[in-house]
Parts: sequence; C-alpha cells; structure tokens
Amino acid sequence: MKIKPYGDTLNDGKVQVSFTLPIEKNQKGVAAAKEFAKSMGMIDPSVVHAESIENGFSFYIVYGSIVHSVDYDKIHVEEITTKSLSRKEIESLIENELGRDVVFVGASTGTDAHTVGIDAIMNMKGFAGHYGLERYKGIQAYNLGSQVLNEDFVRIALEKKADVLLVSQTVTQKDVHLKNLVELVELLEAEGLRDKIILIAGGARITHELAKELGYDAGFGPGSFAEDVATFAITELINKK
Amino acid sequence: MKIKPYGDTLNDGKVQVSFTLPIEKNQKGVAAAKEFAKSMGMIDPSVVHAESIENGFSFYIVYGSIVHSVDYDKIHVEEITTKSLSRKEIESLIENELGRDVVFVGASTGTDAHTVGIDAIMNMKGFAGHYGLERYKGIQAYNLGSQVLNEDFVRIALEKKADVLLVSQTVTQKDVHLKNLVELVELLEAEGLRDKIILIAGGARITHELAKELGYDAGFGPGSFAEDVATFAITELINKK
Amino acid sequence: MNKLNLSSEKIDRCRSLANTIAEDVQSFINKHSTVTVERTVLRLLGVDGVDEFGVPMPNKIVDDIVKNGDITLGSARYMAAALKNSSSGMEDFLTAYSANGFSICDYPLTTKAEVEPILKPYYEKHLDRIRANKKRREDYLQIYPRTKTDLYVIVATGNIDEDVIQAVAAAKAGADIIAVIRSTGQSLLDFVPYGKTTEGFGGTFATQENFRIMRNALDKVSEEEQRYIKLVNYASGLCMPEIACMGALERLDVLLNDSMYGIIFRDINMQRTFIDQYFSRLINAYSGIIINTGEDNYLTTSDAVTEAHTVLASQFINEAFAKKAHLGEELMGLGHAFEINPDIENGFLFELAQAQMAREIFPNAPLKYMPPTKHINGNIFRAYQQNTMFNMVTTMTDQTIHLLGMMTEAIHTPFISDRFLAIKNAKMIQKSMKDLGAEIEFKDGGIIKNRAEQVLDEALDLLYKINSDGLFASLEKGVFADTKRPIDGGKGLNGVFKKSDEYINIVSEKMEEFFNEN
Amino acid sequence: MNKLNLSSEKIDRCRSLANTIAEDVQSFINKHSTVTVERTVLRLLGVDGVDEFGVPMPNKIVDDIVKNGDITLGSARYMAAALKNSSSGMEDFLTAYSANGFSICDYPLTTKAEVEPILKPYYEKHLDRIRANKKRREDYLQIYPRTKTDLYVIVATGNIDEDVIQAVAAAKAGADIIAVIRSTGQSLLDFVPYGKTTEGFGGTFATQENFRIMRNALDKVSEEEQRYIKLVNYASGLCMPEIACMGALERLDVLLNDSMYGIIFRDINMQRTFIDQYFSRLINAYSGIIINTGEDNYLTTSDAVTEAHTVLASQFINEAFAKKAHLGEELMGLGHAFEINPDIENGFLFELAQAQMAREIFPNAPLKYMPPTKHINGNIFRAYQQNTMFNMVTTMTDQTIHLLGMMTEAIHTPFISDRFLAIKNAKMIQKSMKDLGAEIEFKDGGIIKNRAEQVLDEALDLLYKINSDGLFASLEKGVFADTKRPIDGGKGLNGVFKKSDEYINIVSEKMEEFFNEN
Ligand code: B12
Ligand code: B12
Ligand SMILES: Cc1ncc(COP(=O)(O)O)c(C=O)c1O
Ligand SMILES: Cc1ncc(COP(=O)(O)O)c(C=O)c1O
Repeated sequence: MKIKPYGDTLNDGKVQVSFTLPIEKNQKGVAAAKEFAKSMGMIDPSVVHAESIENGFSFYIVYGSIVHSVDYDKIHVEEITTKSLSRKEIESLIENELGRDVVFVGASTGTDAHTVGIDAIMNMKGFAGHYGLERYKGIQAYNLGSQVLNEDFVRIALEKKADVLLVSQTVTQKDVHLKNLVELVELLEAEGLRDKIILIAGGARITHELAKELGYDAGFGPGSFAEDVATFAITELINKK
Repeated sequence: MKIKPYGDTLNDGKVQVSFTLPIEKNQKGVAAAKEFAKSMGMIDPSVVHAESIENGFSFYIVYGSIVHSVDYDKIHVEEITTKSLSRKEIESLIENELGRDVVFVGASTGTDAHTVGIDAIMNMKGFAGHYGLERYKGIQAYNLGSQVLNEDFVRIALEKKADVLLVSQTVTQKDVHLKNLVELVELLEAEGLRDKIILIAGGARITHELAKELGYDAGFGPGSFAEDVATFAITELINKK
Repeated sequence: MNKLNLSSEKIDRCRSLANTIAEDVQSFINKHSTVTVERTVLRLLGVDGVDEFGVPMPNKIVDDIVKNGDITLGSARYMAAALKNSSSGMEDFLTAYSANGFSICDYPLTTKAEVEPILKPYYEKHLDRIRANKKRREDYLQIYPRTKTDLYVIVATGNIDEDVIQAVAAAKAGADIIAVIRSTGQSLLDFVPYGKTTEGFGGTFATQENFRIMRNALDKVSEEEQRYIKLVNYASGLCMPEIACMGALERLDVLLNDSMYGIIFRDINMQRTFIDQYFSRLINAYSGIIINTGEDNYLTTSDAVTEAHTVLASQFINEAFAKKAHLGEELMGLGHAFEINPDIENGFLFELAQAQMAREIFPNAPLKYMPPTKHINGNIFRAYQQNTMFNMVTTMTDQTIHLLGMMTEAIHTPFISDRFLAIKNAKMIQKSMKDLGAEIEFKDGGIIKNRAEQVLDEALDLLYKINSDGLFASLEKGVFADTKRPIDGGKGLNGVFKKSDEYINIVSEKMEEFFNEN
Repeated sequence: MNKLNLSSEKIDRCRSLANTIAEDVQSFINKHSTVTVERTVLRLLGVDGVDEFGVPMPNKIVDDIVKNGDITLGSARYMAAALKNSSSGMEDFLTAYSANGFSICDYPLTTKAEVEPILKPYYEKHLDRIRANKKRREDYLQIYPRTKTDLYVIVATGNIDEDVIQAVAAAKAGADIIAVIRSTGQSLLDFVPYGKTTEGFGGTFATQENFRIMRNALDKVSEEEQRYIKLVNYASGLCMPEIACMGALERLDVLLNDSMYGIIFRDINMQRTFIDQYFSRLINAYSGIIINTGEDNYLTTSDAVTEAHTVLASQFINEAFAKKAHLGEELMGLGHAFEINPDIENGFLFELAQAQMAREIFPNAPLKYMPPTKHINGNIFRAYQQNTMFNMVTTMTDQTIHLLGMMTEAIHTPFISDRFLAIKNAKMIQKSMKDLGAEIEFKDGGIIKNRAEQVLDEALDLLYKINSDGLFASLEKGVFADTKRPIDGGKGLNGVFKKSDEYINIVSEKMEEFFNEN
C-alpha cells in the first residue's frame, strides 16, 4: 500500500513546513522559500507566511502537496518484539529461570546531568505509576546518578559484577550522545566485557534502531517503563544461558 | 550564493515539517513518517512527535536537516518594479499625462463573497490608513461588490467604458479561483476587449507571478494598497497611449 | 452570574425597543409568503425527489403554480386539489406529475376549509416524524447529558464521504458539535440540491441525503463515545425554510439561521429573507433545533472595538424575532465573536467584557461564540496562540457553543490535523482553567466593567435609531457590518408575494396551533 | 499589590527561620576558603592569561601554593610577597613566572599587615573598573529606563560568533535580556577556560573574552534599539566567584548564582559551594549584578503541585544568604517556575496563586520566572500554547525577569525562529492583557487564595524542619528536588580549606568595608 500525507482528501499529500533563511525578507526571499519547498518535492507550494527575523534572517511557513509516496508494506521497523511482562511475571522468571539475583548498573554518563529518565527506570518509586527496578525482587539495581564518566562506569560495573548496563543520554546537541555511547562500547570491548553483559541505552532521542546501530542490545525512548527494560534484559539473559 | 535553511548554525539546513498519515500511530507509523521526511531530502530526520488522530490517522512532527540548497543569485522574481507613487502624484499623472478621467470597475467575482479585499482597494475609506480609489481625483471607481458573475462583470465593464478591471478572488479551494479567473480572460478575449483594458487580479493567495501566468497584467496579494494598484494601472495606461 | 453589574433597566429598554423593531417587520412578514416557503409546505406534505432534469419536485410544482396558477393562494391549496382528485395519494401523484407533464393547476381548487382535512394525513405524518426526532434527541441527551461548553468544529471537504471520516475523527478527539459547511455557491440557489453529493467548493452541498448520511455516522459515534454529537448545517440563504424542514426531518440539532447574515453577506433581498426566516424559525422551534445567528460576521468587515455595540443591538433584534417564531431562549444561539486585533492594548480585556456581557444579558441562551478569523494571518503559531486566548475567554465566561479556531484560518478550510490540534487546545484550557471564571471578580470602575457599560449604552442608542428609522431603512443605511443593502435589491425578491385572503399555509397554522396550546 | 491576603505573620516567621538557617551555614563559611576563592582574589589583583599548556594563570599559582606553600594563608599573602620582590609589577611578574618555572612560594612572605599597602594599586584598579561598570549600567538604564517585565531568552550555539548573531536578532525582535548558556561540561571544571571559543556542547564556554565579545555586541544593539540589553551568564559550579569576578569586570548584568543548584543538579560538594557562593555574591553585590537563583529547577525533578512549598522555602533561604552577602532586594532574582502538568484540573489557578504569592512575599525582588519545560513534549503547537498560558501568568502577576519558553523545549536548544516566535508570543500577551492583573480580584475562600495559603503553610513547616536539622543535614535527607547529597560527597571538596589565623582575603575585606561604610 502506497501512502501519502493526508490533509482533507486521501492522497492529497499535504504537508506543512517551516524554516528560516539567512536572507532578508522580500519577494526574492519568498521565491527562495518556494524553491526550497519545491526541492523537497512539494508541488505548487504556497508560502503562507514570510516574516523578517531581523539581522538578515527571515522566517517562512509553507503548505503544499508532496509528490513522494511511501510503500507502507515495505517498511521494516527494528522493534523490540518481546511483549512486556508485569513485575510479578518478571520476578518469577528470574526466580525460576535464572535462580539468582541479577545486577543492573545504570547511569547518566559523560557530562549529561539529566537523571529524571534513568531514575524513572531504576528508582524505587518509578514513574507514572510504574515501580522502578529497585523495587523488583531478584534485581539488584545500582543507580550511579549523573555525569558518570565512561571509565568510572565500566569500573563500577566490574566491581558490582553487572549483568545489565543501563545508560541514559539526553543531551544530543552536536551529536555528543553518539560519541559518548560509542566510546562506552569501545571501552567495554577493550575490557573484554561487551559479550558478557546486556547493554541498554535510553533517552528522549534514543530509538531501538539507533541503539542497535551503535552496538547496543536495545534502546528505549520516551514512554518506556521499568518493566519494558526488565522484560527485555531478563529474556536476553535467559536466552544467553 | 548557495543558501540553506538556518537553525542555529549557517547551512545547518534545519527545517520543521508536520503532516498527517492515513495510518495508525505505532512504530511503523513513525518509521513511515521518517521515510517521508527522507524522501523530502531530510538527512537523519527526527520524528519529535507522533500522535493518534483517531479513526485511522496519525499526526507527525519532524525536524531534520535538508540536503538541498538554492542558488540565491539565480532566483528570478516576476515582480512589479514600478515604485508606488502617492495619491497626489497619481492624481497629477492622470491630469498631466492622460488628461481625462480613468474608469476602474472592480468586483469579487463568481460565487466569492469576500469583499473586504476589494473594498480595501476601492472604497473611499480604504484600508490601514490608505484611502481607496473612490477618493482619487481623476478616477471613477465602480465597486460592484460580491458574487458578480463574469458575464455581468464584462457587461458592466462595457457599459462603464472601463479602462481597468479589478478582480478579487479569495476562495481558492479546489482551485475554484483559477477556473474563474481564466474564464474571465476568455470572455474578454471573445468580446475583443482584452487588449483594450488593464486587467488586474488580487486576493490573499494571488501573486503577481500567478496573475501573469493566467493572462492578467498584474496580481496583488496581501498588504497591497490603492496606491500600488493605481500606480501600476496608470503607468500602464500611459505606456499604452 | 452577575459580574459586570450592568444596568438592568438599560437592558430592559434595549429589549423593548428590539421588540417594537421586530414587530414592525413581523407585520410585513405576516402578509407575505415566498416561493421557498411554499416549497417547504409541499415538502412537509411529502413532496420530494427530482424530475428527469434534476429539478426538485417542490420547485417544479411551485414554478408550475407561479406560471399557471395563483401562488398568492399558497401551494397547499393546489396540493389539496391535486390530492383530492388523485385516487392513490402523494407518491402516485408525484410519479404521474413528473412523468406526464400536466399542470397542478389543472385540478379544480377546493374550498379553503377543505384543505385541512385533505392534507391532514400528509402533514401529520411529517410533523409526527419531526416530533419523534425531537424526542429522540431529548432521549439521547438524557442518557448522555452535557455539562460543559460544547466544542464545535466544521468539516468542509466538499465530499460527504470524506466529511464523515473527518467528522468521526473529530468527534473521537473530543468535538461535541460537527458542522458541515456548505459549498460556496449554495445559499444563492433558489432550490435545494438533491441526493448524496461528493463535489463542492469550500464545503459540501446541504442535501437531505447528506444530512441523513452524516446524522447516521454521528449517531454511531455518539453511541461509541457515550456523548451525543450534535449536527449543524446552514439555513440562511434563499432556501431558509426548506433547509429548516430538511433539518427537522433528519434530526439536525443546530441550524445557522439568520436573515441579517443573508442580507449583508449574501446580498439576499431583505423582504424575501425576513419572510423566509420567520417560517424557518417556526420549524426550528417546533423541532427543538437551536438556531445560530450571525452577528459574529459583522466584525469581519467592521472594527471589533468601535462596532462592538452593533453586535449587541443585533442580538437583541434577533432575540425578538426568535420570540415571535416561538423559539424558547434555550434555542436562541445568538452569535458573537472574538475579533479584536490582538495587537491592541488591553484588547483581551475588551473581549472578556463583551463575552461576559453577552452571557449576562442572555443568560439562558446557548450563545455561539466565534473564534478569531479576521486577524489571523499565515503564521500558524500566532494563530494557535490567538485561539488559546479565545478559548480562555470562552471558558472564563461560560459560553455555550464554542466554535474552535483553526491555526490555518487564513490559509485553507481545515485539514484533519488542524481540527485535532484545535480540539486539544480547547480541552487543555477547559481543564487547566476550569474554575478561573468563578474565581475572579472584576474591579469596580475598571476597564472591563466600563467597557461593558459603554457597549451597552451604544447598543441602546443604536436601537433607538433603528426603531425610529425602521429596520428596513436602517439596513439601507448600513447600520450593520458597514454594508448598505437597498430594500428592493439583492437576490430573491421576485420570489416574494403578498398572500391573498384565500391563502393558506397549513403547516404554519398547525405549528402555531401547537405553540398556542403548549 | 496585595491580592492574596497572606498572613504577614507567617511570612515573617518564615523569614526569621530562614535567617537562622543561613546564619548557621554562614558561620561555617566564614571559617573557610576554597581554591576558586583564592583564584578570584588573584584575578581581582590582575592575574589573567594562560601558560604554555593552556592552564589559566590563577590556577597555576593557586596549585603552586597548594603544592609548595600554605594555601590556608590565602593567595593574597603569596601575591603580596611576589610583588614586593619583583621590581616591575604584576605583568612582568606573570611573564617571568610563566616562563621560568619557579614557585611563588619561593618569595619570603610579608607580614599580614603589609599585604594591603602592597596590593592596593592592584585591587583598586580592578575595583575601580567594577564600579565604573556599575556606573555605566546605571547610566544606560537612566537613558533607556525599563518599565515593564524584561523578556529573557537564551542563546546556546556553542560558538560565540554564532551566539552574537542570534543574540542581536533576538534583541532586535524585542528581547531585553540575553543569556549565553554554558557548554554542558563547564560547571564541573575547576578552572575557567580562557579566550574566545567557538566549540561547546549545548552551550558556549563562559570565558572572559566571550563575555566581552557579547557585551560589545549588545551595547551596540542597545544603542541602536534605544533599550539597554542585559547580558546573563552562569556562575554556579566549581568556579562561582571567578565567574562573578569576570562578570563584574565585563559588565554582565545578571548571573545565575546558586549553590543549591550546584549541589542538587551538578553534584557539587555542599561545603565547597556554600563558601564559593558567599564570595561570589559579595562580588555581585559590589558590581550591582542581579543574581538568579535556581528554585525553578526543583520542579523539573519533583512534582510542581505537591512540592510547590519547597520552592518558597528555598527562596526564603536564598534571600537570607543574599542578605548576608550584602545583596539588596533589588538584586535578588529569586527563581520560580510554571511547571504544573497542563492536564491537571485547575492547574492554571495553582500557577497563578504561586506566582502571585512570590510577587507579594518578595515585592522588591526582580523575580525570575521560568517557563514550562518538564511537561513540554515534541508537539510544538501544544508547547506554544503552554507558553501562552505561562506568559499570561507572568503578565498578570507582574514578574520581573521573564524567561521565554521555547516551542521546541523538548527537542533542541533554540533555533533562531523558536526564539523569534517566543518573543512574539510574549509581546502579544503583554500588550493584549496589559492591565488584566490590575483588573481582577480573587474570590475570598476560593481556589487561588486557599492554594497560596496552603503553600505558605507548608513552606513554614519545612523551614521549621530545616532549621532544626540544619541545612547540611537537610540536604543530605533530600528536602529539595527529591535529591539527596552527602556532606562529603560530590565534586570539589578537596578544594576547601580552613583559613589560618594569618589568612587574608584583601578583596573581600575591601568589599565588606565598602558595604559597612555605605
Ligand atoms: C529536567 C531537565 C533538566 C534538569 C535535569 C534535572 C535532572 N536531575 O535530571 C536541569 C534543569 C538540571 C537541566 C539542565 C540542562 N539541560 Co535540560 N532539560 C530538562 C527537561 C525539561 C526534561 C527532561 C526530563 O526530565 N524528561 C522526563 C524524563 C522522564 O524523560 P526521558 O529523559 O526521556 O526518560 C524516559 C525515556 O527516554 C527513557 N529513558 C531515559 N533514559 C533511559 C535510560 C535507559 C537505560 C532506559 C532503558 C530508558 C531511559 O525512559 C524514561 C521514562 O519513560 C528537557 C526538556 C524536555 N521537556 O524534554 C530539557 C533538555 C533535555 N535539557 C537540555 C539542555 C541543553 C540542558 C542544559 C545543557 C542547559 C539548558 N538548555 O537547560 C543543562 C545542563 C544539563 C547537562 N549537562 O546535562 C536540552 C537538550 C537539547 C539536546 N537535544 O541536546 C533539553 C531538550 C531542553 C532544551 N530544548 O534545551 N535540564
Ligand atoms: C472575512 C471573511 C469572511 C466574511 C466575508 C465578509 C465580506 N464581506 O467580505 C464571511 C464571514 C462572509 C466569510 C464567508 C465565507 N468564507 Co471567509 N474568510 C474571511 C476571513 C476571516 C478574512 C478575509 C479578509 O477579509 N481579509 C482581509 C482583506 C483585507 O485581505 P485580502 O482579501 O487578502 O485583501 C488584500 C489583498 O489580498 C489585496 N486584494 C484583495 N482583493 C484584491 C483585488 C484587487 C484587484 C487588488 C488589486 C488587490 C486585492 O488587497 C487587500 C488589501 O491589502 C478569511 C480568513 C483570513 N483570516 O484570511 C476567511 C476565508 C477567506 N474564508 C473562507 C471560506 C471558505 C469562506 C466560506 C466558504 C465558509 C467559511 N469557511 O467561512 C464562506 C463563504 C464565502 C464565499 N462564498 O465566498 C476561507 C477560504 C479558504 C480557501 N483558501 O479557499 C478562509 C481563508 C477561511 C478558512 N480558512 O476557511 N468569510
Ligand atoms: C448566520 C449564518 N448563516 C449562514 C452562514 C453560512 O452561509 P453560506 O453557506 O452562505 O456561506 C453563516 C456563516 O458564517 C452564518 O453566520
Ligand atoms: C541557578 C543556576 N545556575 C546555573 C545553571 C546552569 O548551570 P550549568 O551551566 O551547569 O548547566 C542553572 C540552570 O538552570 C541555574 O538555574
């Protein structure tokens, strides 16, 4: 099935676009905005708003119909397919299938000081009514907090004999998160640890697809809860046995 | 000079896009949204918002960097180049160069009932502090109001011996304005009138470029005033002499 | 709710002036009828369908009478004659009439007294259906009672099937009222298109079949959502009473119904549309359909700060007209709008004053509050903000019917996402600011109270003037929306006629009877 | 302005509890100094620049003293010794020191009494410059006086040149205050980077040269726009007083300056940062720089409805600390924020109560009001609406420093258009709702008044508790922002030392002297 954006009629292809151009606002600016819209595949784009932003910049809002379509059936998503279990189910899996405590070590690494995300997953009280990993029987959860250097993270993971590492990254400006995430993988590999642990990343701009690309076992974005992460990690640990 | 959209760094190419897809909101929906963004030339697009619109639709907001650039120097704008004169200047042009009253006939044609635009140009009191054509010495302005059929418009133009016709079109849904504007040109040609008059279109979605394409002498969009229109029309009439 | 301490004496004076103004027009109305009124009578007797050329049967018959008979007697007289003489009732008559090209005037007229017994089974059938619709609506509202302001959105794709998709999505997202905008040309047509339609400009044709299709879809979603979703269409125009009739038969819940709108914004002849309005409102009153008036539109052509009083004056007049047509206050959806330029200092305070004033002066009316449109430009973010401000005033002043502003107002008729985002905007305000109105009081002698008092004063002055000039002459002078309309100009005057002494409108009589009894 | 009728007795009790709490910490502060305090002293004597390895001279010298001398005597003692022995003043000394690798501890120490006369020309030069800056700011504000709330936006490109472009555009569009966000790592560095920088993450390094570049650009646009554009940077972190010193020298107007922020959100050791805070605030007081505190951040990790009182309690404590550092009320930019979930019923009323409460309790403070951030998601339209609601509360409650919310808050540091649209949003509200605050009164016993009273009560309770536990212990328990910090944990503790009896901080003494005289 080929699909297109929908404004008010099937396949009308309507999209809204806005951007700033580093030029003055005038007729030529509007024409340049239109050219851009065309370059993006919009037929007969309409520059519905043009405004000077001062200092040689101008802002444009454009509506138009896009020529491109996407073949919906051909879309493949790198997705975590295991259905999330409940805390109770996870706890009994651990007891029955692993028969030992599982160690999770988590942190917001590098210079990243955002802990709300990792806390949501790990801390006792959890997030939006979902308890965090600290509350799980059979899980030892160490939340190292924020701004933990990758070196320190790996050291503590070794100390604690971690089964699962949880890395949170929020600041993505200039792709600082990518550098930081990749560096961790390299450190783990250098230590010969990578294959021994389940390595999981999370954060507002993290997707499973991205995490896999970077060499992680999984990635979790907004709206994830402790049980999603635990289900994935425990299932993987069992599979690995 | 090649230019690209600007987010916070020159040539970062950042654009914001939003659209609806006729599919459920889920991971596959997000992936489809990403595909669309890529098809528009966005590198590494980020689907920052995905929400179900109910009834099988979902809404997406995407940010990303566009690969395309536009050569600013090569942009040519079909533009009205005559600098607008003041009312006084126009009045003395008429007196000195034409030496007779000029007749303007205007209307909002077809089923279009929007008169605020044509009134802004023609009515005595004008718009945003700019008097309308009715106030100009040497101009006889007939504003026929709204919903004037093209046939009636042409008939009255003949009756009044119009020098200039002003057509306002606001409703553009399903391109109804194009049909209506083109029909008027055809009628005028059939009557052998087209070359004898200055034909001007206006409205919120009318550009000079579009008007020229449709066979008009000029087009005026938002922010036009009586003096812009009068300057153009009178100058053309003088040139034609 | 009384926060503005408006002078109730001034309000009473406005009301009584408006009443005299309306009475004057009503005495004109009572003596006249129009072609669409006569077509409506036929429709309520069961005349429907189109002939082979697509001409609606009600038009065919009324045109026939105009041409070959005496329309000043009313279409009911001719229909009674035809039915008396045709053995097997309406349907057979219509088939024969449509096929064989004879005139309805060929039948010998009955006496005026005979009309009622002959037509009784026909009008009763339809009046019963209308009352059943009214009951059904009441039942729905009993099971799914409404407590707060109703969120109202439009669909306008031109295609009824596409409209249904969008209406259902909107209802699921939280809309309480769906209006199907008409195609731009329709209000000037002197007939109502027939059957399902899928092509219109800027809207979808109002046809009885389209009404039915949308009503069905909305009933379904009402039950799914456990919320009664109201359906709106537009009556104003050359076929006001016919559309009211169709709406009554198909259980619409709200009809835009205002002669003043037709006169000013559609250039419809004032005599014609005042007459049409009376009958259409009578039908609405009988059907329990809320009317919406169009004062909000005034502010799209004239300034919302200096001309605010014209809205109030017109609301008083519309209220008076509505009363004459037996509409209860609970059906008077008087219109007003949030149209002050957002760049004006303290403009928001003026809006608040105006909305609160309308609420206090018409406490039982289901006020229809329109969003900013005129000062919306292509900056969709700015528009979204303006709509937030509007939603606030609505919530703070407890308006009843809340038309949602669209961020793309200056661009196109709404996309599905525009509507969705508009609903979310309104719902956030409704929730986050729920009790703000009840929490705050306005300072005595402050900008808000002064503004309300000033607008009331100016409205009173204007009503004095309209009363002394008469409404017809006032409209000729352009009192509303800066627009002048001659009494003999505009569309549809040739469809107006003076009723003969032998004239009868059986439906109107029955309805008046009903109201006099109840 | 008194709309909430809060109990002034309770407010007084809060104030006096906060004072005791601060006093307790102050007695600890008075006995200690830190490496950054000592570096600041050096800076104010004229030590600047970096050595061949890029190490800032103030660090090089203090490290030298820590290693080879006795830092508990204070860096001034060593500097005095060096200058006494080097013939040709500071610059020559620094060149020699930097080149020749000797230790500053090689010079024989002077007596404590000798320090002042030796250093006088050096500190006077810098204190004069600071006072001249203060004067210059006052002059600007005399010519371009501010009347309404200041609109505050951030730039955060990482590149000072790009920052300038964006700052100028923002100022021209209407921003009154520009803050240059620091690179994410900087607050944990125990030195201040040197020179112009063009690479940072999520912000631009705070360096004295970058301050100068931006101040120049803003002075230029101030004159063009006939509005004094204020410049903001961030002091909190491991170099609080050094940044305050740089800000004073380069005429910054506002500095984010709050230990509590450092402790909780940057995991900086509490002993260290309390000491640093005192000296940095003293410098700010001397320079006429407004401080901004970080209570707003609490609500990004803990719930804005249930934890609102922690913000108020902390504001009282911060006020008490500020007083101890001689900051006048007009320089106390206490922070608070609009962080209630917009989906909460009547959440807006709670926000209004909180903002009004802050305004009434700290009537002379240039309150810094932060926009919604936590409950902003990727829906930029919804975010634009939330910012409208926030802008309303700001306008209605007359806040002083109005941080503008960005529609892309959940996505990236602001694009040029985000900032532009944010300014437009705020300006529309400021204008359209100008006198709304003055126009309305809150109902007695209503949600708003009750909420304010409740938050005040809870803050009072919390202050009691903190007072009895002491602030150090309270922070260990996690009273603020749900975050617990051990007294010996976090960064920077090793830079703290107890002052010897022979310690001298000549700059601090001079400043205290100034305040005691004035
Ligand atoms: C709260 C906050 C702060 C707080 C952080 C307090 C704390 N203790 O965490 C404070 C005020 C200190 C702060 C500071 C800064 N912040 Co901040 N902050 C935010 C804010 C408002 C909310 C983030 C948040 O808490 N979200 C809620 C949590 C629950 O969501 P989440 O992190 O996505 O977590 C969920 C999932 O992603 C997942 N998850 C997350 N981590 C992990 C890990 C694992 C292993 C798994 C399985 C799952 C998982 O599960 C969670 C629950 O579902 C955002 C803006 C926004 N509205 O998003 C900006 C934001 C993240 N901050 C930003 C920035 C730049 C900064 C600063 C540099 C300066 C500034 N501009 O404010 C500083 C310095 C921070 C630093 N060095 O890291 C930017 C980042 C831009 C970018 N894309 O690079 C944002 C987007 C704001 C902006 N537009 O500028 N910030
Ligand atoms: C006011 C208004 C009305 C009023 C019109 C009253 C009147 N007497 O004109 C009323 C309420 C009656 C109305 C009705 C309808 N409207 Co209307 N209306 C508007 C509104 C709010 C403002 C238009 C306006 O007055 N602008 C101000 C004037 C000054 O601007 P302007 O027309 O662009 O004129 C300037 C220039 O363009 C130029 N110009 C214009 N004409 C000419 C001619 C010449 C010769 C020259 C030289 C220059 C010139 O000069 C002017 C001054 O600078 C717009 C939304 C918006 N905010 O734009 C919708 C809008 C135009 N309406 C619309 C529609 C669809 C309708 C309706 C069909 C139903 C509905 N959805 O509301 C009906 C039926 C109308 C019909 N058949 O034509 C749509 C059109 C969508 C589209 N692109 O097709 C809009 C965009 C709203 C929407 N989003 O749905 N409307
Ligand atoms: C009272 C009233 N009637 C009718 C309409 C719509 O009429 P039309 O279908 O002619 O556009 C409106 C539109 O705003 C209105 O306000
Ligand atoms: C009081 C205070 N100081 C400093 C900062 C910024 O610190 P950093 O540069 O460490 O992100 C903030 C940010 O919100 C703050 O509120």
